[in-house]
Amino acid sequence: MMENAIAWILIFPLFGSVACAILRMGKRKICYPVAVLSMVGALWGGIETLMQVVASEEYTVSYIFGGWTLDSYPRGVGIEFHADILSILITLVVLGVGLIVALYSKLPVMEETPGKESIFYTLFLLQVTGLAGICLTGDAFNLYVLIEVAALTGYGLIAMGSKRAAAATFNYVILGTIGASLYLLGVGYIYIKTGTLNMVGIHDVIEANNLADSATMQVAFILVVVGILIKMAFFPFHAWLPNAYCNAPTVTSSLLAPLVTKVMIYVMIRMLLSVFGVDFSFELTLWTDFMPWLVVVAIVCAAVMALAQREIKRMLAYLIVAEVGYMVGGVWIYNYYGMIGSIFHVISDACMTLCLFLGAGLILRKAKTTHFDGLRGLFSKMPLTMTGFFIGGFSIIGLPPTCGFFSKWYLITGGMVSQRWEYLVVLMFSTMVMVVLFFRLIERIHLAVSESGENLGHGHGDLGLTEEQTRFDEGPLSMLIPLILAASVVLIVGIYNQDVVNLIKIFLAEFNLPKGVDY
Amino acid sequence: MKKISLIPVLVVGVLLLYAADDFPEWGNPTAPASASSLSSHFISNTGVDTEVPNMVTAVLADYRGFDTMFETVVVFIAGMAVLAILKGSSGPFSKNKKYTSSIEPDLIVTNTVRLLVPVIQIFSFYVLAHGHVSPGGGFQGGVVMGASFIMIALSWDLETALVRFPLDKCFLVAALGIILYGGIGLLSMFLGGEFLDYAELANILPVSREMARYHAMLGVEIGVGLTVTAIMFALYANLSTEGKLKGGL
Amino acid sequence: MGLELFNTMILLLLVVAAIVALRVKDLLTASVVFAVYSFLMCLLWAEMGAVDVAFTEATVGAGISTVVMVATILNLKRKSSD
Amino acid sequence: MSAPEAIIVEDIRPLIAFVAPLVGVFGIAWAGEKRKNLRETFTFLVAIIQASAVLSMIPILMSGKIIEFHIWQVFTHVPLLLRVDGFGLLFACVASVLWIATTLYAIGYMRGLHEHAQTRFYSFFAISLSATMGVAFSSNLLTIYFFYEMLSVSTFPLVTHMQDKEARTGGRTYLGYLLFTSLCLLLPALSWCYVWLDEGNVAMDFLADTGKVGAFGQSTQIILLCLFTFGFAKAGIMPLHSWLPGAMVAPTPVSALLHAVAVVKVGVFCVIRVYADIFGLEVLQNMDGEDWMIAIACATILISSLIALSQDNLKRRLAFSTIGQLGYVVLGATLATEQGVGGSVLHVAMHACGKITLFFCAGAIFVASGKKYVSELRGLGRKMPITMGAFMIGSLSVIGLPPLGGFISKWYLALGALDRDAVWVVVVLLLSSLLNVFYLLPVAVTAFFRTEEKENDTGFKEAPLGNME
Amino acid sequence: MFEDGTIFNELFIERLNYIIYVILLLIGLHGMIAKNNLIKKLIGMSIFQTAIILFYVSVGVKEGATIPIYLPEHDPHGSHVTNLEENSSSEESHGPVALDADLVKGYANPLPHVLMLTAIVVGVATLGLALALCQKIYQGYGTIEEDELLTKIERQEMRSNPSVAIKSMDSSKMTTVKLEKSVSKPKVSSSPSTQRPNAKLKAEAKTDSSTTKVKTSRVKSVSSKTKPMASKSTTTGSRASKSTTTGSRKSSAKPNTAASQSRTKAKPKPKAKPKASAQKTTASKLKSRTPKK
Repeated sequence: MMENAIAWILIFPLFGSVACAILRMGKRKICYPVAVLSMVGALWGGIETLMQVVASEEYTVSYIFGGWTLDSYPRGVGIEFHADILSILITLVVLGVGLIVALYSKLPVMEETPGKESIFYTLFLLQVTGLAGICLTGDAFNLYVLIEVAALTGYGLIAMGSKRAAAATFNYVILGTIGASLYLLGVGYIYIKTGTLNMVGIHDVIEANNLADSATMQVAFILVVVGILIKMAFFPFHAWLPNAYCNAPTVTSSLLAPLVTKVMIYVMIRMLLSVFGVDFSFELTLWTDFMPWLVVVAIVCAAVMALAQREIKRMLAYLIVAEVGYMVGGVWIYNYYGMIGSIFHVISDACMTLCLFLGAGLILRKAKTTHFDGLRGLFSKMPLTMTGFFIGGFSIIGLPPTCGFFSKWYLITGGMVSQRWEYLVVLMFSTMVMVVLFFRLIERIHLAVSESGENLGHGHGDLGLTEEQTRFDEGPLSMLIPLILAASVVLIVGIYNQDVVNLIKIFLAEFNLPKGVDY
Repeated sequence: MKKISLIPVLVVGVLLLYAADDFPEWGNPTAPASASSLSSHFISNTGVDTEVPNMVTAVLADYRGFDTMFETVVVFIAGMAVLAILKGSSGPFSKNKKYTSSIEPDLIVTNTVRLLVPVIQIFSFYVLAHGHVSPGGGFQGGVVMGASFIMIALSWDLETALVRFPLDKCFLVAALGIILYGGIGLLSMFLGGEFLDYAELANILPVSREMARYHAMLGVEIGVGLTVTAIMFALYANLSTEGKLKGGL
Repeated sequence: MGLELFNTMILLLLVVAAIVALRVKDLLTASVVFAVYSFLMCLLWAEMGAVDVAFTEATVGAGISTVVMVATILNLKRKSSD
Repeated sequence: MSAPEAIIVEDIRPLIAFVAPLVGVFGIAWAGEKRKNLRETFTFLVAIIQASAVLSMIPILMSGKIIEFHIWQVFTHVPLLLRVDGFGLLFACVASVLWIATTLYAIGYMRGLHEHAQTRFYSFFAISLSATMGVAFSSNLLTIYFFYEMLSVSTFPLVTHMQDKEARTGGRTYLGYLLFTSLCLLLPALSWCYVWLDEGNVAMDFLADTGKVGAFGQSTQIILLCLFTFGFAKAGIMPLHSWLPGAMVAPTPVSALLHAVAVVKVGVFCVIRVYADIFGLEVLQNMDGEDWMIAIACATILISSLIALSQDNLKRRLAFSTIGQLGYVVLGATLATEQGVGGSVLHVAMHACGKITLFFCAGAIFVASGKKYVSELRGLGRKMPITMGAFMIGSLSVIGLPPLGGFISKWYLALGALDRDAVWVVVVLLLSSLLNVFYLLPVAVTAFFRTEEKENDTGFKEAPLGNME
Repeated sequence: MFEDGTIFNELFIERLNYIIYVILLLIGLHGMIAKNNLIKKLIGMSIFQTAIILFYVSVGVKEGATIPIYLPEHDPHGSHVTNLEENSSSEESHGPVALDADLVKGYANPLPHVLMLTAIVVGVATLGLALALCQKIYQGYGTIEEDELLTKIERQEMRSNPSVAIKSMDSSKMTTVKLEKSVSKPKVSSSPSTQRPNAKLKAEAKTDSSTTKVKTSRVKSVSSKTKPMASKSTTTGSRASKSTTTGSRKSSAKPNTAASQSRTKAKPKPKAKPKASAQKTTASKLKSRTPKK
C-alpha cells in the first residue's frame, strides 16, 4: 500500500471524479463530500510520497507504471513517475490548494452553476488530477497528455459561467492549443534526435553524444520553451488570462488562478534543469541575455495594466501576469539564489493568489460586486474576510512575516548577486505599484471619500452608508474557514520558510548553478 | 490585420525549416529514433512480453497504458465539458425551434439504415476484440459503435436514438468504461504489482503472466470502447441540439 | 516509381485541400473539404505503414469531427465572412 | 551601544513587553463598544504590564548583564532575536511609561469628542506600541526592519481615523513616504549587506557585526549610509519629512504618542542603531563623505525651525518642531563621537517627555475650546492655567533651559561637536535653540500675561482633563 | 521502394514529407490566427494538429519495413504453434522468441504510432469542446465572426456602463453643493441593499465586471502586439458571472433593466432632519465616477 503512494495521488481524484459523474443521476448533494474526501486522500498520498522522497538517499522516488522495472527493461519502456523534491513540493501545493478550494466550493457552486454540481465536481477533480500528474510525471509525452487534461478541464470549468465566459474561453482554447501543440512538436524534435521519451533518458542521450549544438535540439529547445511560455500566460501571450479568470465562476477562478500558471513554471524549470541540462539551456543558448529584458517589459506592462483596473478580480489577474514575470525572471537570471527565489515564489504565490481569490469570492458574494465603488465600509461589515484578503495583499507586497517577503528577498539577492540591475529595478518598481494597488483598495474600503475626492459621510467615521449596510454580517462559514486557512498558510509558509528553502537547496545541489557571489 | 499575423507564422516556418535539414535521412533504419533501444525493444520483445502480435496495441494498452488511460479521461472530459457548457444554456439567438418533423424519415434511408446498423455494430465488436492482431482497438471500435447510434439519429430523429441510448445512460457507460480501465489497474496493484501491471493478474487467472497481460489488454480495450462510444454519441446529441436534446439534424 | 508518385501526389493534394478548406466561404463546404483532407491524410499514413493511426484518423478524425462540425454549423450561420 | 563584553542573560521579559499589547488587542476587540469601561481597563492593564516588564529589567541591566530572547529563526544564519541593552531599554521605558499617560489622556479625549470606532483606535494603538517595543529590543538589522514595517502598517488606521478627505490625503502622504522609502531604499540596502558580507551568512547583529560594513569600498559605504539614513524616513530628515505634518490629521492622542514618541523616535532610534552599531564610530570617522550628513542634519534643524515659525496651526507647528528636534538626534549620530551619540540618545528621552506634554496641551485646548490656531489662543491662560502652565514647562524643556532635561542633551551634543572640532555645528545648535524659543514661547506668552516658574523636570502632568471647565 | 534518383530527387523527395509538414503547419497556424470566423479558426487548429501528427508518423517510417504487426513467422501465436486457436493452453511449443537485430529492421517503429493515437483523440476532444463554445457564443451574441463578436461584447459592457456614467455625471453636478447633505441616506455607491426588489434582477442581468476588449488572438506577433484595452470605463454592478438560471433570462431586456434601474428613484427615507432644499434623486444615484481616476 505504502510503496505506491505516488500512484494514489492520482487515483483518488480520478476515481472521485468518476464517482461524481456516476452520482449525476442520483442525489446532487453527495458530490461535495466525495470531492473533499478524494482530495484528502490525494493529500495523504502526497504527504506519504514526500516522506518517501526525503527518506530515500538520492532524494527521488521513481515509479514505473505497468511493472516494467528498470532492472529488466530499458528505461522508457514504461511510463515513469519521477518524483524528486521539487515535483513533490509543487504537488503538495497543488493538492493543498485543491483541498482548500474544494472545502470553499460548497455554496458558490450551488448558486452560480445550479443543477450542474456533479459535472462541476467531475471537472474540478480531473483538473486537480491533471495538475498533480504534470508535477509528478517523468515522461515527456505523458506530460503533454496531462497538460491537455488540465487544459480541457480548465476550458470546461471556465466556460460554465456566462456567455461572456464562453467568448473568453474560446480565446483561451486557441492559445492553449497553440502552446500545447508547440510543446508536442518540441518533444517530437527531441524524439527524432534522442530516440527516447523518458526525461532522464533524454538528458543522458544529450549528455552522451553532446547533441547540444545540433540544429534540431536548438529548435526543439525553442519550441518547448515558447510552448510553455504560452501556456504560462507569460507577457506577450497573456491576453486570455484576465478575461478568462474574471468571467469564470468564483470557484473556478479560485482553483485555476493559483495553480495553472505556477504548474507551468514548474514544467519550465523541470525542462531547463532536468531535461536539457543547465549548460545546454543557459550557457549555449543566448536566452539568458534577452530574457530578463523581456521579463522587465512583462512586469512593467502587467503592473501598469493592474493599476488601470477598476475591479478586484481583473486587477488580481494582471497581478498574476506580473508574478509570472517575477518567476520567469528568477529562473532566467541564471543564478543559484534566483532559482531558489523563483521556486519558493511558485509556492508562496500559489498561497497568496489563493488567499486573494477566495477573499474576492466572499466579497463578491456579500457586497454583490467586486467593483471598487461597491466596497466602502467592508472592514466593519466583514472584518475576517478583509483581514484574510489583506494578508494575501500584504504578502504580495512583501511585508515581512508573510511568505511573499521571503520569495522577494531571494529574488532580490539573486538579482544583486548576478548583477542583473534591470531585474532589481523592476522588482522595486512593481513592489511600489503593488503597494499603491493594495493601499488604494484599503483606502476605498476604509475611508468615506468618493473617487472625485469629496466627502461622502459627515466626517467622524460616518461612511455615508446606511446602518444596515455596515451591520456586521460575515460570509457563510463554509467559505470563511477556507479563507482563514489560506491566510494562515500564507503566514505559516512565511514563518517556516527556512525548512522549505533547505529542501529546495537539496534539490538544487545537483545542478551547479553559478552562485555569482565573488567575495 | 491579416498581414501582421503573417510575421509570426513566417518566423515559425523559418525556424522549422532551419531544423528540417538537420533531420536524419528519411526512413533509414539507423536513424536515432528507429534504432533506439526503446523502439527496438518494443519490436523484438512485444511477442515475448505480451504475446500480442500487434505491437501498436501492445504499446498502447500495456507498455504505455497510463497514457491511454489519460487519453480515455480526455475523451470523458470532452463529453462532460460539452455537457457543462451546453446544458440549460439558452440565449437570444438560440434556435429553440420546436422540432416539427416537417419531413418524416425517408423510407429508403430508414430501411437501409435498419439493415446496416447491426452489421456496423458487429464490425465494431470485431474491430475492438481483434485489436490485438489486426489494426484497430478500443478507440476505433468505440467510434464505429458510436457512429452506428449517430446513424440512427440521422436517419430517424434524435428521440429514437435517445430511446436506444438515453443520455444519462451515456455518461454512466462512459464512467463505467474508465472504472473498468482503472479497476484493472487497481486490481493489479492490489495483487502486489505497480498500478496497471497486468502481469500480476496471473495470480488469479489460470494463465501465464504474458497471457494475463494479453487478456487484461482486451479488458482495457473494452473499457476504452465503452467510454468512446458513449462520449461520441453524447457529443453528437449535445452539439446537434444545443444541449436541449430535441430536434437534431 | 509508382509509390513515389502516389506519395508526392497525396502530399500536394493535402496542401491544396488545406488551403481550400480555409479559404472557401461556405462553412459546410469547408467542413466537407476538411473531411477530404482527413481522408487524404489517412491514406498517406496507411501508405507510410502507420495502419493503426490511419484507421483512427479515418474514423475519429474524419468521421466524427466532420459529423460534429456539420451539426454545429447547421445550428449557426452557414455563411462565413472570410 | 557597543557595551563591553557583558554576560548574556536569557529572560522572557522582553517577549512579555512585546506580546502583552498583542494579547491585549483581543481583549479590547472582545470588549468592544458595548462594554466601554471594560475595554478601557484592558488597555490600562496591558499598558501597566508592559511598563512593569520594561522597568523591572532596569536593575538587571544596571548590574551589567544584557537580556536576550530568541523568538524565531528567520534564516539559517539570521535569528529574530530580542536583545535588551542600555539604549534600547531607555527608549522602551520612555515609550511604555508615556503610553500609560496617553491612554489616560485618550480616554478623556475620545469620550470628550464622542469619537467613533474607539475599539479600532485602541487595538491599533496597542499593536503599534508592541511594534515600538519590538524595535527597541531588536538585535539585528532584519529584526528592526520587521518591526519597522509592522509599525508603519499598524499606524495607518490611526492616522486615517477620521475617515474623511483630509484623512485620505494625510494617510496617502504618510504611507506613501514610509512604505516607499522602506521598500525602495531600505530593502536594497538591507539585502546588499546580507548578500555581500561574510559570503552571505552575516547576521548584521548590532553587537557582533559592528564595523563589518567597513569591508566595502568607500563609495559603497557612502551609498549605504545615504540609503539607510533616508530609508528610515520615520526619522523625518529634511527631504523626506513632509509625512509628519501630513499625519497631524490624526486625533491628538495619536499625534501625541506616535508622532512625539513612538513613530518618530523609532526612525531616529534606527538611524542611531545603524550609525553606532552597524557602521561603528571608527568607520564613520574615516568615511570621507560623512560630513555631508552633518550638513543635512543641520539643514533639517534650521529649515524646520524656520517653517515652524510661520505655522499658525498649533499641531503643525509642533510637528515641525519635532522634525527640528529629530534633526538634533540625527546630528548627534552623524557627529560620530562618543559624546555626540550620548547626547542624541539623551535627547531622544528628553524630547519625548517635553513634546508629549505640548501635544497633550494642544489636545486639551482643542477638546475644551475647539481652538486649533495659535492666534486664537489669546487670553486662554486665565481660563486654563494648568494646561498652559504645562505647555510652558514643556516648551522650556524642549528649548533646553538649564534646569530642564532638554538642556543636558543639547549640552552633550555641543561637546560631541567640539570633540569633532566642528565649531560651526555648535553655532547651529545655539541658533536653532534661539529659533525654538521664538516659535514655542509666543504660544505661552499670548496665553498668559505672566509666566510662572515651576520646578518640574519632565513636565509630566496627569491628564489635564480633570479640571476642564 | 524509393530508388535513389538524382541528388535533387534524393534531397527534395526524401525531405518532401518534412517540407510538406512545415507548410501544413504554417497554413494551420495562419488559419488559427488570421481567420475571422471562429469555425475557420477551428479548422485551422485541426490542420495544425494533423500536421504535427504527420511529422511524428514520418519519424517512425523505416525504409522497406512492413507495418508494426508481426508477420506470421514471428507471430507469438502464429502457425508454428501446433494448434491454431487463440488461447492455446498448451504453450509447450518453443513460444515467442525475441527477434534479433536484422529482423527488427523489417518492422516500422511502433512508438510514434501510439503517441499519435493519443494526439488524434486529444485533437478531436478539443475540437468538440470548441464547437460547443461556438454554439454558446452564437446563442449569446448571435455571431461567430471575431470582429462582430468583439464589438457586441464592447457594446454590451458599454450599455451596462454609460447609463451609470451619465447618471453619475449629472448627479455629481447636482451634489456639488457640498455642505448641505440633505439626503438622509447618502449616495449608495453600489451595494444597493435598499433596492432589494431589483437587486436580484440587476445581479442576474450583469454578466460581466468591466470592459476589457477580448483581445483578438494576435498572440504571436510579440513586438507589435495590440495591448488589451485596459478597461477605462467602469461598471458599478459588476456581479460575478451569474450563470443563467434555468428560468429563461430576458437577456435582451438586460440593457434597459440596467438603465431603468439606475433611474428609479428610491424614495429617500427621511431621517431626523430632512433639509431637502432641492429634491435630489440621489438615493439610487450611483456614485459619481469620473472615468479616469
